Amino acid sequence: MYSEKVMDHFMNPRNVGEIEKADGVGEVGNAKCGDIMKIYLKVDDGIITDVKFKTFGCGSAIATSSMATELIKGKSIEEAVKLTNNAVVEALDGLPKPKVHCSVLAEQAVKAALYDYAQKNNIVIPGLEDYVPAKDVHDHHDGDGEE
Amino acid sequence: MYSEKVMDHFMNPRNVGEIEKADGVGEVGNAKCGDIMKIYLKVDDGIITDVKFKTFGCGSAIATSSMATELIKGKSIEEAVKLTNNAVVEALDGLPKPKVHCSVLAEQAVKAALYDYAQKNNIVIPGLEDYVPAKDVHDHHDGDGEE
Amino acid sequence: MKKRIYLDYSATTPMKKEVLDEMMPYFNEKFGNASSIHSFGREAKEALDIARDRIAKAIGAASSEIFFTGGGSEADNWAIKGIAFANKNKGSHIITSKIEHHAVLHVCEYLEKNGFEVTYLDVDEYGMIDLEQLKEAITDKTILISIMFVNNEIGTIQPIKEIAEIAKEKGVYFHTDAVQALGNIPIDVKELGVDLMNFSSHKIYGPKGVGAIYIKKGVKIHPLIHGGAQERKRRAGTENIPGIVGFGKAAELAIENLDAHIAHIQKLRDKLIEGIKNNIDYVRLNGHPTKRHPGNVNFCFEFIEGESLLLSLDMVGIAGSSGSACTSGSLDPSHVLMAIGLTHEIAHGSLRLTIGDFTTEEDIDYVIENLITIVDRLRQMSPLYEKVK
Amino acid sequence: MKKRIYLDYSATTPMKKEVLDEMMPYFNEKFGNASSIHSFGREAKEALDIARDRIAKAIGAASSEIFFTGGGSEADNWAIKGIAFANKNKGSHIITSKIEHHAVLHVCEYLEKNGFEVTYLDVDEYGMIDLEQLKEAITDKTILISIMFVNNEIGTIQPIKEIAEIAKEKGVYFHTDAVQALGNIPIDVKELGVDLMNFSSHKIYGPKGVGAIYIKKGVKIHPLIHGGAQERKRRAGTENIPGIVGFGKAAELAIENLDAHIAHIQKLRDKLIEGIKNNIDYVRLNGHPTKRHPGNVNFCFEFIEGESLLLSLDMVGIAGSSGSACTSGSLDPSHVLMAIGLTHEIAHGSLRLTIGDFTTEEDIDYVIENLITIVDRLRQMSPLYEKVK
Ligand SMILES: Cc1ncc(COP(=O)(O)O)c(C=O)c1O
Ligand SMILES: Cc1ncc(COP(=O)(O)O)c(C=O)c1O
Repeated sequence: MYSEKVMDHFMNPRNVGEIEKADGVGEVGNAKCGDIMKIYLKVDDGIITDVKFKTFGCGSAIATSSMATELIKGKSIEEAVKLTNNAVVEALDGLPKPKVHCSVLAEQAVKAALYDYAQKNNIVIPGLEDYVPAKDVHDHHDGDGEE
Repeated sequence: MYSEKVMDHFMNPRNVGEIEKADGVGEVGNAKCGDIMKIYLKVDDGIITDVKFKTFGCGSAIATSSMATELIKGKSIEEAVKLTNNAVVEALDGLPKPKVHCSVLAEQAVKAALYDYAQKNNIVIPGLEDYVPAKDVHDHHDGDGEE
Repeated sequence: MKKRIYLDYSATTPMKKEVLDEMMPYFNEKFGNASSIHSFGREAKEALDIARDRIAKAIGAASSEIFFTGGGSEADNWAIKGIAFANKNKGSHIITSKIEHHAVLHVCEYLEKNGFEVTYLDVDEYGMIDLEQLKEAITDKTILISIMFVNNEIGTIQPIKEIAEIAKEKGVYFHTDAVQALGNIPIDVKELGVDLMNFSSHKIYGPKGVGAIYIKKGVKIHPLIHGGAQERKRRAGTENIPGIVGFGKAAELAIENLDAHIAHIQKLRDKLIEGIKNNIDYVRLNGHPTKRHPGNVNFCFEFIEGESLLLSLDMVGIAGSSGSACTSGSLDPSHVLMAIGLTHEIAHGSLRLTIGDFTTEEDIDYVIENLITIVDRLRQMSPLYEKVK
Repeated sequence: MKKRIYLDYSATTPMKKEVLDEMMPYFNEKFGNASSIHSFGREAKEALDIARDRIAKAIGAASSEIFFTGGGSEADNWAIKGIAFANKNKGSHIITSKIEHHAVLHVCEYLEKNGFEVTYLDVDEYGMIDLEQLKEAITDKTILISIMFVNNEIGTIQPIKEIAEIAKEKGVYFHTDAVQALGNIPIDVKELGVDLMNFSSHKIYGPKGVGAIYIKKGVKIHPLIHGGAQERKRRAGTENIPGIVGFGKAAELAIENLDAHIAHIQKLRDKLIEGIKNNIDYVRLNGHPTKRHPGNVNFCFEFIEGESLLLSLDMVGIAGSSGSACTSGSLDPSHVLMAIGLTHEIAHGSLRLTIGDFTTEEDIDYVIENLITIVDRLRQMSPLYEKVK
């Protein structure tokens, strides 16, 4: 069902936890749908020096959170904002079709955290000019999964 | 499916054949329905001294013909006319339900042969007073057989 | 070899050795078609008759009231569509419950699109229907009541005899899906007074792809599968003789061992329930505390999601199931958990562990131990948990 | 041991050893439910996928177009009812032939009682339908044509590709029952252009109780068995994994061995046909002389009845079948023999001997020898025979 990479990031997730006094925090999803992702950023000189996450959700929700944090850690804000859900999926060697929404959630969580950082610091991040914080992501579960 | 007795009378039928210049001949059934029985009688002094049959039909048609001829051989006409299909079924240790009609056919064939004998000799056999020769017997195949 | 503990007996069971042994000759020695009159066919027919007798005996029915199917779902479909179509001149109303198996619910939904009206009875927090609500739901157009015997997710056992009495009084047919009941509680169709009852072989250590239905003599029903004259012209198709033979044997074993089986799994069930309750907080036992499948354990673990729980258990060799949306492949968590009044949040964190004949005390210890660690690990990762700490 | 010669391969086949070997692990080791996400479930799912690919490959379909069922009859019922109910807004007319299997005919009769109109095409003396009659029968209300590929009694092969072309031109769905075709003639669904085609495992040395249907992508069809999300929500019920695995293997073997299989059985078939024709008078070969199942031999023996012929053969260890009324359990002889224009008298004396992979030359010699004696014995007893002598 899941690739080895997904299982590795699920069983040994990187960057789990919280950052006290984080520079940016983003939370997306909701408990009703069964997945919430919360990402904490530490930013120094435009560089993401630390990132942590907490996730309530299925295996791929946890794995995509872990991978997303890995992909932006040490990157500049400009690079981080370009993270796409496809990049997360690829880095995980793919996700089952009904689980692709988890990667969308991870992308949204990163953006939400960056947006929070921008708000707090009164700056505009290129690529987030038109960003509207959305807590729910609802394109998931196409319901045609074989089982 | 069939009892051993039935199989024995099917594989080794008694009294198969014809009697030339028989004293009575009866034929019942029709080819369309898949069974025809023809019985030949030799009668001496009111006693059935010889009996033969020819049958076109299924295993139980052949077995019931054989058994019916055995049951009337050596009997008086009065006894023979009392042969019932149940007696044939019993003597064969039973028949599957959809095959019971074969025993009815055998009883009819005996009666038809006795009737023919009576007609030829211008006598009335007790029990056959109201007999009307019928070539077809159509109560068969209840069609609810399990298979 | 890695430890593997199977606790998903309500999903399916391994076949017992005795069952496989009984089936073996029918694959390529006594392989005839039971409709054939030659010796190969007669061997098959004899085996079929024996299996039918065994099923009949297991539930107190006459052999002529037992019909084999290709599984539990087919039998559910047959019961409901067969009664609906055969009796539509009498009425077009069907009553069922909100916690039926999908093989009942989706048939009812299909019938709704085709001119029938269906009432879905509520259940209480334990998953029990309300007999008063049932009585009130019956109209003079009602032709069928279909209420499952034992729920497959939460294990709740319905008052089948009482439902049968109500149905009988009102002259309505009563079908019960007994797929999870057979082999786990005693069944006597005559004493219960039901009209139709169906079973599935692979839930009782028999082969997959075989089921059966009890249709009381005189019940008016259409076939679902038309064709050859098999099963007394009610269910066409060359009989799956090895499968049927295995099912017959499994049913025989199930009845012979019923008391020991129940005692064994109930003890382990209670041990597991206590172990979870005593060691993990923020949990909730789903289903009825006593009127319950003897091997069913179903808990919600707050703040975590069922699939991640299942995956984590799988990594330590434990096989369970969940009613979370992520495992059901639908938008919502299990309809059963919704029907007993759980919120989506809570229902997503459900775990079903079902115990069977091959489960041991040590298995249960191992599960409790691992569950404690896993639940803690997942909660530590959960943004919901931090809020209650 | 008593000699036993099985010549009823069209009724059912023994399972091949390779098939059973492939199935064995799935009974009680890899016994999981393919819907479960744990390792037991994933093992089952993998096996399911492989089997589906094998069936798809055997007939040139995509795997996503293959759906497993509980047998050939279920698949026939599904195809016809499923298309009928899903397309009734388009029309209510179905075309089939008079020589279909009962799993098609009895469904059509059922639909006739439920608002559909059915045309039953005639066949000629060889059992072939008339393409002109078919064309004329199509109206703007026609939604489905169902014509079998290979007839199970007389072996006649229909012009499937030509029928598919006609159906396509008129925008009508075309279903063909290929239960007797698979493994006996090459099949490529794309080249043939059919919309639905169904199969049965136990006719190709696979296990009983499993079948499959090819449903071309885009075909509008309702499920027959509603419930769980198995088979992409089109056929509910826990998958019969061992059965499906066996069917997949059997299909793979059938395709690998197709040429050798056909050569083998066709040679023996022709030997048997010649042996009967040359040694017994008053006989008639039923079915088409060349467009014929490679293993099918079907004769009428005048003046004798089929059941007594079968029983006599059985006593010397030969297993065959007959279309006589006495063996079909109905009032009339086989509808197929009637449709090719035989009289009742003649049809009662039919014998079908079907040849398979395990049949040998010696078997055929033995059969011819015994048949000569048996036919003679029964004719000597027959009051019909004396008239022609
Ligand atoms: C042509 C044909 N169609 C359908 C079937 C039914 O298949 P099954 O017996 O697997 O239900 C058969 C065999 O019985 C058949 O020969
Ligand atoms: C209560 C209940 N009904 C019906 C079914 C369906 O049975 P099967 O999988 O044999 O089709 C199941 C199991 O899946 C079940 O638990």
